Amino acid sequence: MSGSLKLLKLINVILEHVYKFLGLTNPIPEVINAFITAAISFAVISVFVMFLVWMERKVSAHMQSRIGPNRVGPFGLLQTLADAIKLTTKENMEPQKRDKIPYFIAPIIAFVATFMGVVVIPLDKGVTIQNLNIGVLYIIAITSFTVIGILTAGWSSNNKFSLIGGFRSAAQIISYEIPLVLSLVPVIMITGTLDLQKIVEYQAHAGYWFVGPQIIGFLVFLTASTAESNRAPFDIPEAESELTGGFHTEYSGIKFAMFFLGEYISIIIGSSVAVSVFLGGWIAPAFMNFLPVPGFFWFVIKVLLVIYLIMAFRWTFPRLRVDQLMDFGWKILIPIAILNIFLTGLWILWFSKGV
Amino acid sequence: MNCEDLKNKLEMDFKEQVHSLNITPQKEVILTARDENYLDICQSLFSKPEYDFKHLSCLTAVDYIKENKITVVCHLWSYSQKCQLTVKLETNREQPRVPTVEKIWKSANWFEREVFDLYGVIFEGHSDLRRIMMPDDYKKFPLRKDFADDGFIVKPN
Amino acid sequence: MTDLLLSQIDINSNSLTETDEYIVNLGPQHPATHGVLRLVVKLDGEVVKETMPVLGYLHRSIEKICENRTYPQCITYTDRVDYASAMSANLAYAMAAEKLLNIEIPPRAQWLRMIFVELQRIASHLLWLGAFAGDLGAFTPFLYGLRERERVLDLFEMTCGQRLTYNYIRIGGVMIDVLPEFVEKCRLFLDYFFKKVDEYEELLTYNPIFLERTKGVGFITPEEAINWGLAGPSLRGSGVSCDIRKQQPYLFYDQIDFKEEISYGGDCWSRYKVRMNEMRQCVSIIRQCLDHMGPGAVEAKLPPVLKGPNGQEAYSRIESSRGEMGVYLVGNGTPKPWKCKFRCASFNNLSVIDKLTRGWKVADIMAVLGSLDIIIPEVDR
Amino acid sequence: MKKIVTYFKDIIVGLVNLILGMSVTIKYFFKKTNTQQYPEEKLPLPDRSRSLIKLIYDQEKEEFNCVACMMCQKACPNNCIKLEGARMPDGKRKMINFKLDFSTCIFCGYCVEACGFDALTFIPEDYENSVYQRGSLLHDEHALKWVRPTVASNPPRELNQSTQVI
Amino acid sequence: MEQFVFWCIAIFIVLSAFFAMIMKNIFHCALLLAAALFGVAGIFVYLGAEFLALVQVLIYVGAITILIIFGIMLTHKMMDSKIIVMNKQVVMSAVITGVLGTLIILTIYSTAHWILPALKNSESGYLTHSITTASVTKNKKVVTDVYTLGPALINPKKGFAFAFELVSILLLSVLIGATVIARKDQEG
Amino acid sequence: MLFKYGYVLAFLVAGVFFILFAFLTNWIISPNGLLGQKFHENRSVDTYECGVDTIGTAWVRFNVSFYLYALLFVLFDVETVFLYPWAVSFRKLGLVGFSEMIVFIGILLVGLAYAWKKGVLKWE
Repeated sequence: MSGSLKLLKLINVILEHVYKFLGLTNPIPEVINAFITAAISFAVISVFVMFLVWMERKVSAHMQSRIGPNRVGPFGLLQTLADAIKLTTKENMEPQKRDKIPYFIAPIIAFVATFMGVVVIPLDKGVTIQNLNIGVLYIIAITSFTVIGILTAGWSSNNKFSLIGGFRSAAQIISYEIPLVLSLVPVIMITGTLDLQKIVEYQAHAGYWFVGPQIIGFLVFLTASTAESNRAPFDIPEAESELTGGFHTEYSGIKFAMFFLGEYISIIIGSSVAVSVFLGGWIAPAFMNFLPVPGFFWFVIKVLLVIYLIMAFRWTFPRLRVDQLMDFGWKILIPIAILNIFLTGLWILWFSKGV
Repeated sequence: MNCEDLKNKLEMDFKEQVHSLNITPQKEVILTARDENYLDICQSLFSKPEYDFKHLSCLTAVDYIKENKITVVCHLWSYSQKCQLTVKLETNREQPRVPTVEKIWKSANWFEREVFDLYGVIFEGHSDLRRIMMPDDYKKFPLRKDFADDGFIVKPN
Repeated sequence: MTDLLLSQIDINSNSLTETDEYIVNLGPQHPATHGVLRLVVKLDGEVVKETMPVLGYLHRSIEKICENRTYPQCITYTDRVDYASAMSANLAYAMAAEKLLNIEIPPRAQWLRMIFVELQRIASHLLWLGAFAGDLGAFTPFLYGLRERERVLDLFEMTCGQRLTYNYIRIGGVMIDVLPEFVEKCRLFLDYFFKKVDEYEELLTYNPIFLERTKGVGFITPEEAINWGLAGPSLRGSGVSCDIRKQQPYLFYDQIDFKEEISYGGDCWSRYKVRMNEMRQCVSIIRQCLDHMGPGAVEAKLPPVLKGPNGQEAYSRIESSRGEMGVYLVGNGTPKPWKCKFRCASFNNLSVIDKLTRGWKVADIMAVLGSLDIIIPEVDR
Repeated sequence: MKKIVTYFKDIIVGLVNLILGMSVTIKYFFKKTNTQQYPEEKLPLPDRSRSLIKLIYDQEKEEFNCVACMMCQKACPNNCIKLEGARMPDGKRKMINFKLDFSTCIFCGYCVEACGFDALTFIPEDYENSVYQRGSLLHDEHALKWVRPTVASNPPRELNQSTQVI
Repeated sequence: MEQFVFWCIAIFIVLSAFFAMIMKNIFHCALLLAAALFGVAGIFVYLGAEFLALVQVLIYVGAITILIIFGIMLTHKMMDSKIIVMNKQVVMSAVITGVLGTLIILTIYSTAHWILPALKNSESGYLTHSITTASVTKNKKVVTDVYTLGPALINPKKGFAFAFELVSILLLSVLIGATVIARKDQEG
Repeated sequence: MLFKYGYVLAFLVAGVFFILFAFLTNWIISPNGLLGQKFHENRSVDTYECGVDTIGTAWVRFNVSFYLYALLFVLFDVETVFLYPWAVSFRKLGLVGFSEMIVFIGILLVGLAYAWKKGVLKWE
């Protein structure tokens, strides 16, 4: 049993005692548990996002031979916190001609949709917030919900830049959802499960990570998930040099912060899935197996590496044009993903006995 | 082609159609066209292969307030013949009207708009003669010599 | 303006699959319009139907100001005409004034002028590279470009004490001779810089995204390009040999060996490639200048007061970083020019934008604008 | 068939070029940065830097070098020097009032070049000229007063004294 | 607890569907429709058909709603406050929906005899469990899980292989139809 | 079963509440909120369009190309929905299942190729 699981068990026991002491009966403790988990996840993710924003700044700075933030806190670590405080205390500017209710709920949709995806990510052996046996599909379905938030934001701002940005975003997200889905199919064919935890366990048993046999799938998935989270070079919805801010042109202060948070959470989810499915999740690399660190540590390290890669994309490549983006999705990624499924199928049939 | 050759050639071709044709001390050939021949001269300078003035380098105007005239000045350049020519057309200051050369050189479009904006010269036949730098509702023509500066221009003493 | 624009939109179309055209202002406060350019763009969905540039947000009437300044004083204003390559603007004006006043310049001053103008061309192209890549969404080349540009500016500052508005090239020569250590520092910079150009090319030139964004975008044929008055690298990108340094050699450009960079694509990528190669040519030109430069005076003997001869005029053109820069001076016997006209490359290069972007996407406006290397004070003056 | 081959070839060539581009940025990620931390690390100004205009004060004679010849005022293209002189009882001309408006000064250096009496100079000392009120950019002779250090340590600037500026 | 969640979802669905019907702003209607569809996904989860629920979210919320919103963007005067929500067909449609609704309710009641006892006997507290067991006892075959769905679909002997392939033909025909429309549009 | 998705529901509800809480905080402490001064400048609530007045509304009929992509997306989404149950039991189904899926995808690919060739995938 892994270390983190032990810790969780311990917390659970303590909580059970507390509930018993208070005399609460099922299902109320479970409901409380769920909400506590959500609160903790929100806090942890917020801190992690702050770290990521700092990391992005540092990574971009060093790639451009700059230093990056270094004033607030050690190595500028608290810079993002300062920004968060700034965004929270900022005046909330809303355009007069907006469509009030959709304008208000758009950041909520965009955030919550990504936030819900956190539920099924396997953090360590046997540790998931709530393991669903169709986890992969769940993440894809839930994150596809983001597009409605962005579209609503773009439409309700009554701003042409926002509108174009929102529509681009919608077209982009729906186009890249298919390669995203298709790139995961080969792995599911091999493992025969949609459960992320089981996929990781399969890799642990098999002794190899799927990034080896499924390198095409990994690249397609990485590209598509970058596009799904509206990151450069697929950041045409907020293409700064054309649309000034895209769908969040008219959002300021805390509402903008929520879009920002949502975007980063979707990066985290995308790279977490990539890590779990292709890079062995919480499995330690073979040559570092002897180290007494929990799998959670390896999981975070891998996620950070993937995020670093995504950041390197952003600070290296120009932005695609909207029609080229569509072409890339439909004419290159989808055929390749389907080809990959086909090849994997043949491969499995060739090596499996009894067929 | 050096400037003497150019001058001789121009003299042969456009003898009757020009006011004056001379070489300045700065070795530039200046051709001052008559009003009615201006467009024809420009057209033939543009299209005849021995001139081949495909490039309208600059089009501007000069306000000679004492002589009560505004001169529209075109600087032409020929990429093939490698020579420069200045074509001038004079017009009066009160009702400055000159034909447009936009049909020949498209680059004249904005040059003429600029001259219209700053000098008030009206180019007849221009496709889009609006102010280009000044606000649309501006009434004056700033580069004219009698422009009252409204106190915006700081003149050194 | 608004009424005019609205009248162009057909509101009463009722067909089912037809879409509305709408008007978007790109600029004056826009991240990608290089200053305060305003483009009024008529769009159908993402497709550009018409691009209408609105100028004048940076109009300072420098030409009028120059009419009220003495000949040498005007040079300080040419710095402001094209702040990204102020040396070239200085040179253009100084050469026009020298032509008008019939002044001979000592050879060392000529070589120095060439060195500084070519250094300025490198600096300007670096700024352009950054802005262009930034317009396409790649921000990193911008900082790389600025990093190298700083070194050029250090050389400038070492020589004339300013980093942006130099007022270095004067009528009759240059302001001051370079410091003795300048030659060595300049050579060091050139060696350092020559390798960096390869790095930029590695980063961008054959990047598939960059190719997609620039190949074929903003195409213009050579004939049209000439007719629209395009100039400089933008015209050479269409395959026209138009470099004034070759066409009408000034300074000592006829004495050194350099290649006029031409690309035949006529699109954004060709214009990009021309400029990248030009940076390499600049390095070679400066090296040759440093070799040729001998000792001597850097300023001609001038009369105490410069008076333009009455009724005479001069039009002089140079190849500035952005293309042809011409200065037209008319003298009237006083120390002040009667007329001073700057023919700037950006003005004409911008006028073609409607033609280049019509039928393309919104994003292509930025690519085309970037590839034309527009600098707003040159347009508005 | 040929089309299919080009299709895959394009993808692979593109991928290679993308990786090539990434290699540049990732290379710089591990290199030393070029940033100078401005308020702490200040860039040294070169000797010829045109950053602050000063009126030279002669400590021995206890007066400014300026004799109010008005050359700088005439040379200034932006009209930012206001100068008043008066004839002293001993027959010498002397500057009694000197105003320099830095808000319109464009640091062209004409005034320094025009000065024939070694009265104006640029000093390569400071470039932090920003203020909170526009009025505080208007300097008079007391604010511009500058005593040249001993000649050995800081020789006079070798700007050529040209006459062409007017 | 389950009852409470069920009623919440049900009220949510009915309300959002109702407002989707009567709102004057078409965009708001589309959003409310998405909400209603999302609620239906909740009902599917409640019934234990998690795969179906996620498919509901993926296709209806993620795809169909986008399609509808894109469709809205092609309509004229979407923001007009004078849009008439009711028109002359209101009586006709009321009659038709009434008849259909009655039919559905009748059908439910006629088939409910195997649900209701199971509900009463349910001890585990999970409605879904009861239904699945009930349906197992009734039909001897249960298709709720994604892991059993694949064989059921594709297995050529027991499954619906032919229907499955037919679906692809259907999708193809839709695709070609869309293509034709698009081409017509481009030509015109 | 339901219990598992209870966590999802909890995350949904909690997420909404967190955001509302953040908005509330912002509303209380921001300059134009509860505690701040009610400063309101007319121009600052105008629609942003690069500093000039907007021309017309943003709610216009938009381009049809988006619609076609959405239509294609629905089709392929349906395909993927069929793909997943097949993929999980791929080993069970074996060659027969594989060939059936090849036919299924093949037919759709034919459609994609057709659409590609006819220029649906080309943005006008």
